[in-house]
Amino acid sequence: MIGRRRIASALASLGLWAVCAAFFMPVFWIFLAAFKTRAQILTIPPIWVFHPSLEGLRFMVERQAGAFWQYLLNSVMISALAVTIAVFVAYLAAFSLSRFKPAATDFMMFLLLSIRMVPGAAVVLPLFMMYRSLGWIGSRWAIVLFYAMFSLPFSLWILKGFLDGVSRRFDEAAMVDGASRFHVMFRVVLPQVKPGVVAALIFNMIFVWNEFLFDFILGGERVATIPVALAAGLYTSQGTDWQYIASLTLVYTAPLMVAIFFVQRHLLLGMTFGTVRGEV
Amino acid sequence: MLELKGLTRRFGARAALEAVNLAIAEPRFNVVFGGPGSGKSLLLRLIAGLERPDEGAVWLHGSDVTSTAPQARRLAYVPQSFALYPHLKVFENIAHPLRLAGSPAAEIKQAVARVASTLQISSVLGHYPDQISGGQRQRVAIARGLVRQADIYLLDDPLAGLDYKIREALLDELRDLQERLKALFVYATSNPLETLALADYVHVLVDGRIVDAGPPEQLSGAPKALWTRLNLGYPLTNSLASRLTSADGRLLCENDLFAVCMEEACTAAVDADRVFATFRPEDVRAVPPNEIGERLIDFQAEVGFVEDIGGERILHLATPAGEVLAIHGLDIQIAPPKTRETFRLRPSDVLVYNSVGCFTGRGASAPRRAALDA
Amino acid sequence: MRRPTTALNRTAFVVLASLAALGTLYLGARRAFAQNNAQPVTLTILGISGWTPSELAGKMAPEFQDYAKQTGGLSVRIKFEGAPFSALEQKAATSLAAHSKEYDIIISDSQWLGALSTPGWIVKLNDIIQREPLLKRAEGSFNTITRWAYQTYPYGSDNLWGLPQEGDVLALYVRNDLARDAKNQAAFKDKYGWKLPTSFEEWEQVTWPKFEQIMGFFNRPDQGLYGFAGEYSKTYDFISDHVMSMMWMWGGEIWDSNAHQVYGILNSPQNNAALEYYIALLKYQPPGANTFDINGVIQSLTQGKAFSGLTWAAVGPAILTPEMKDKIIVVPPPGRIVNGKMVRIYCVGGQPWVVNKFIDRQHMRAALEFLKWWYLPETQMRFARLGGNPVAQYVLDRPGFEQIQPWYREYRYMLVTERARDFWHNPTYASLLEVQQEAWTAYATGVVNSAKVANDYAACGQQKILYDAGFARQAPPSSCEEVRLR
Amino acid sequence: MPQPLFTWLLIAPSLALFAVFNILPLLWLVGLSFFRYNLTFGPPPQFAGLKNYTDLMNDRFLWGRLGLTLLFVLLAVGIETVLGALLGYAFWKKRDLPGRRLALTLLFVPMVLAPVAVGTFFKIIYDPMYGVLPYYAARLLRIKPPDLLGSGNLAFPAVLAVDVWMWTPFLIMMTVAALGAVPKALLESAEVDRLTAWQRMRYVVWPHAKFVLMLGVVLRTIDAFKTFDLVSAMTAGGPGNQTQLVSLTIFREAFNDFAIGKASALSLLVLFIAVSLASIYLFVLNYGVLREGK
Repeated sequence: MIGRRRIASALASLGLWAVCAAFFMPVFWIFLAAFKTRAQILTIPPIWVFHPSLEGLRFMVERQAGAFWQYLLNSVMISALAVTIAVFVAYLAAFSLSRFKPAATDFMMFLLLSIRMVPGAAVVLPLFMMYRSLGWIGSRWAIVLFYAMFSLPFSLWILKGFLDGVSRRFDEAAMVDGASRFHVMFRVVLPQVKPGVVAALIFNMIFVWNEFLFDFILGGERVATIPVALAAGLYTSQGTDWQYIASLTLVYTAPLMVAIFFVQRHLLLGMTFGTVRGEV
Repeated sequence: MLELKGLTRRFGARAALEAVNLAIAEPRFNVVFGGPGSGKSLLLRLIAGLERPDEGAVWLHGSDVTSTAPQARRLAYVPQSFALYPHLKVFENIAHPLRLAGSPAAEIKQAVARVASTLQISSVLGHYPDQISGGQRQRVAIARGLVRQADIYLLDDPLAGLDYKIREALLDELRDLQERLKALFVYATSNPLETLALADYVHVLVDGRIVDAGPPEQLSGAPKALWTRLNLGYPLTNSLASRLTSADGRLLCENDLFAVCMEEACTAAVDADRVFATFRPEDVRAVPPNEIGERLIDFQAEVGFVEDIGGERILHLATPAGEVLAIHGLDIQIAPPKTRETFRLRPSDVLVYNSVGCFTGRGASAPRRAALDA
Repeated sequence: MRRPTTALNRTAFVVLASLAALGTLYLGARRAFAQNNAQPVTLTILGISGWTPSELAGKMAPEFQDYAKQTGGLSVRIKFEGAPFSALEQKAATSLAAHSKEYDIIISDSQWLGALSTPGWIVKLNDIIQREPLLKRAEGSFNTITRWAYQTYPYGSDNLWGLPQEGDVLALYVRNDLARDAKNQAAFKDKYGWKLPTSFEEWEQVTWPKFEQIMGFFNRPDQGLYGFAGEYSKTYDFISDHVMSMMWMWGGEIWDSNAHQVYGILNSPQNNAALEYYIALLKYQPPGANTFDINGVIQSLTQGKAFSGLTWAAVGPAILTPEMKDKIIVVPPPGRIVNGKMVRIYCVGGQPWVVNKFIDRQHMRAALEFLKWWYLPETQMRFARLGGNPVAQYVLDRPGFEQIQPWYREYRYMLVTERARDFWHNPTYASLLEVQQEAWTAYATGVVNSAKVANDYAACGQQKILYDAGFARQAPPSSCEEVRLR
Repeated sequence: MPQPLFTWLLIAPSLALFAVFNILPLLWLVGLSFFRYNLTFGPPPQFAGLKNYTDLMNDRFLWGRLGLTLLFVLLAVGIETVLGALLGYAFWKKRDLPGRRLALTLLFVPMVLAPVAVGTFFKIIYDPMYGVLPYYAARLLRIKPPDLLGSGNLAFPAVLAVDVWMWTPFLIMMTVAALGAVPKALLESAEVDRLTAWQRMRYVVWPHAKFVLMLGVVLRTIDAFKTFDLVSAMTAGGPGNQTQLVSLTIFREAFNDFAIGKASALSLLVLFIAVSLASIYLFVLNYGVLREGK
């Protein structure tokens, strides 16, 4: 009996790994292409084993006369700043909504969620008109703040979920002990909603890191991020540059992959919106 | 040092606390005794500043702090739920109030060590709260509340749910601590034994009102409120629905079990047909059938279930007026269950309360049998 | 706060690693931009990324810096930015709509002249060209189609809004190694009774029916070889350029540019036949050809999947790779015999320079200097040698010009008024384009099964657009209500 | 500081961001939608009343596009939810999967890719001549390599498949998270009570899991409704109009045609639909909560 159960368990493991592999396969194929020559990418039957070439990666760095580094720096700076601002601002609001429950809390939560419902192509237009009249086109901060706004609702929802799960008794105990409001917010309560913070950071990071439309329309060369570089570099005079797409995808997906690997527990916990404490 | 003036807090139409007045001038162990939902937690939270009153004021050390933030009230507080910070180790949890006060590290270490050893949690200082047992957590919470030097300590039912032995030990510790600190302890509990064991002074809270106040001896003797009479003590006080009648110019309290003549000073009841004759189980004595006492109340009852509570036994007596509890030492022989026996009460042990729960009077004597029969 | 030392180390590690990463990035970025020390005037050019002639301009532009310093004493720094074809217009138009000074000179597509000039975003160049001898000389050397395609709006008028950056025509790329193969030659002759063409001159005689025989001959799916590769993609104008070329050759028109009338012209019987014919060519093409963009054609040729391919002369460098250089020749695409005469009419490609109207005088001056420099014979020749397609006749007519690049003979041959034509420069062109791209790709992929329906759909849609915008006098007929793609 | 002031002070930065970057543009959008205004030609903006809206109502193609978009959302979210729930359940059940962390990382990668890159790269993965997928499909099924994006019938399912591939991991993640919200003690007692698998799902798992799961579905619905980069890169709405989702239409109106007035009206219409959809979801969620008496 035990033997049979063990076999069943092994089969289940195998099956689940197969599912993961299947989902990862296209990504793997793209990653593989980063180390292939152009001809190898297009070869049919597909090549799985080959001598890896670093040509694509080297070309990626050299191609835009070194602008690659600036794109990368822009991507890192803009997404890190935007997400940090968003989570910070959202935390303040979530704390207030969760703790003091001002009038119209539910309405505000829904209102903020509605940010997410606006089709990108819809707001980019008036936003563009607005930026134009304010002279914000191409401004770093204007882009960062926009992304921060866009990351707000999700952060707020996650954080409020978690904050609702943290008993007010903690706040009160600390307050009587003499803790200031900010001590309560950041030293007593914040550490307890860490999974929510991590989940909000990662999740919004994924969005901002990949966002193309707004940066392309509202930004300029100065604030161009990797996805914009990607879109701009899809075609070369040699045709579609599969190597470039693959290399760029590899290079800028890797950090997110690593992040997901290391904070997976927090991410999963975070996605429960605070309905669970403990293991997922 | 603590004064509450007409403190009222409403939730919707319901008043959770109504016009609470109390004044405590000297450091003492002050227990707020009340049932669940009586508002005692709320009272403490109001004192701590965690809630704002709708009416009335809180005065600390002679100044009105009603709208002062909790941080500024300089109180120590052990909340009902432990509220231990899960991200901090036990040591840091206990040290938290001291850190906030900016105490030097060495002092903190010393203070934490002291309170931890008092509460016997020195061994878990390096653990996180979720790694220790419930009882330990509770003691950590108490330690955190007590570690700080304050004039006023608010303890919200800190021993609830603890097992008997720890509780006994902690009761002593708390008393000692209060004596050592010479601070005012305001201790909320629904447990009569804790109340009696700890209190220098008791406030009894029923439905948001203080119905009784006084030293515990006084309250266990002749409380003003029926609720106090019924609940302060273990096992609970017997209460029989009775009526007051007039006989020979004296008030007589009658029920299905007995009748008793009331004291001279006895006030008339609001509703003479609905009064409560109360007597403590320990005042009910079993008497040998041959020994007939004049001026005492005797009644027949069938002994039902007998509960052993260690050192004493609680007898559940079936009487015409319903179940009556009696408590006997182990040394006293009692008849086996299901037998009828005679029990006896001293009239002065019977306290009578009126329909709204106010003390009406005390029994003075048993009426003559003849009078009764007539 | 007391934390386990391991955690402290981990935190410290993460912080340090992040700092190190940021530092590296910063240094990398700084190094990359170290050469860009500030200069008084920065001339920013927006061009098409991934498009050889545009990128060549970007590559050559810095040479202008020295020139400007030597001649006019002008201290200029050139900055070149690229946006992909499909997004360039959004980028350029939004920037201009914002009255932004971000880009001084923009490489626009020829059809955008109306859309960019009507709101007054770009400089009208008539007076400037008259004032500047160098530009006047260049202007004088352009032939009619060059002027119309790259300079005028309305199409054919005298309002000059742009100056040609590069010229471009459709070209047929042919695997001459296969054509010259003796076995193929003999077999073809056997089968069709005429000689399989192998030279420019022979190809000049090829008509579409003849070409079909050639395509059929080389269409050998079992060998992984197909006869032809054309463009059919919905992106931008890929299918339109080809289909419109066929229509013109079939005797059709795409609209009446004076009356802005489309309905009844675009969906004429000969246009339906032309569309049908072009889509029917898919049977000689590789799988997936019905969504081919330029890249599809390039890949088919460079990967050896197609015997021939019809695409732009500008992508010559991409097709004539080191492996393919000796195998492929560039010849005029097939013609059609009309009234006993060979007729070839194909879409022109290519892009004009346009100048942002919102820049200050200093930048304007630099921009003009730049344009003047661009038309210097030396610059044009250098552009040619690098693989761009110059348009100044004084360069095209130089002896030996046709030998500079393999496709120059064809390029010169096609860039003449009777063989090249451009489509609408109307401001609504993007909408017009979208409708017909939708209609024609629908037909190409079997969403609709009749060329007539596709053309009706495009004509109705375009008529409505022009009518709604106030250009056309006639509303689309009520029969349009019934026309729909599946 | 008085409490109400502090309360609102904390919310203020969020509201400020929201107001500047969302409300303001939206108001602008509302305003523009009443104007006849094209950036590249025609007279300066002219008040046109409800003309743009009546034009939309009369646009017979628009409804087809909206229908297509709704179909896309319905199918994409439906398939993703079912697949995500099943696989998520399996991953939750098998917590001792060797290398679970790595497995889940691999599983979650598709959703972190840039849609632009995915859309472009899938063009080659799907290519009947150079693509891996058609190649192996052909080998396996002994058919001609299918032309997925170039066929009027297959393009929509092919695009849908990429969306499903990208976003099923998201719902797997949400499912794993949602199931994690079910108290273990309850599950154990359900085991002891010998509830059937269905009963356990219905009465033990669902009440706890549904909030997170539904939230996942809401977020995915909202995002699916806005799908743009992916489709734009992969098919540009083609072939014909087979994948012309409404977000592509908005973008085209706004940034190809520069028909600002019309695009604004269309944007608002779409926004209205999205908000209604989300409201229905949230209503259902709330209603569920009320019914369960929580």
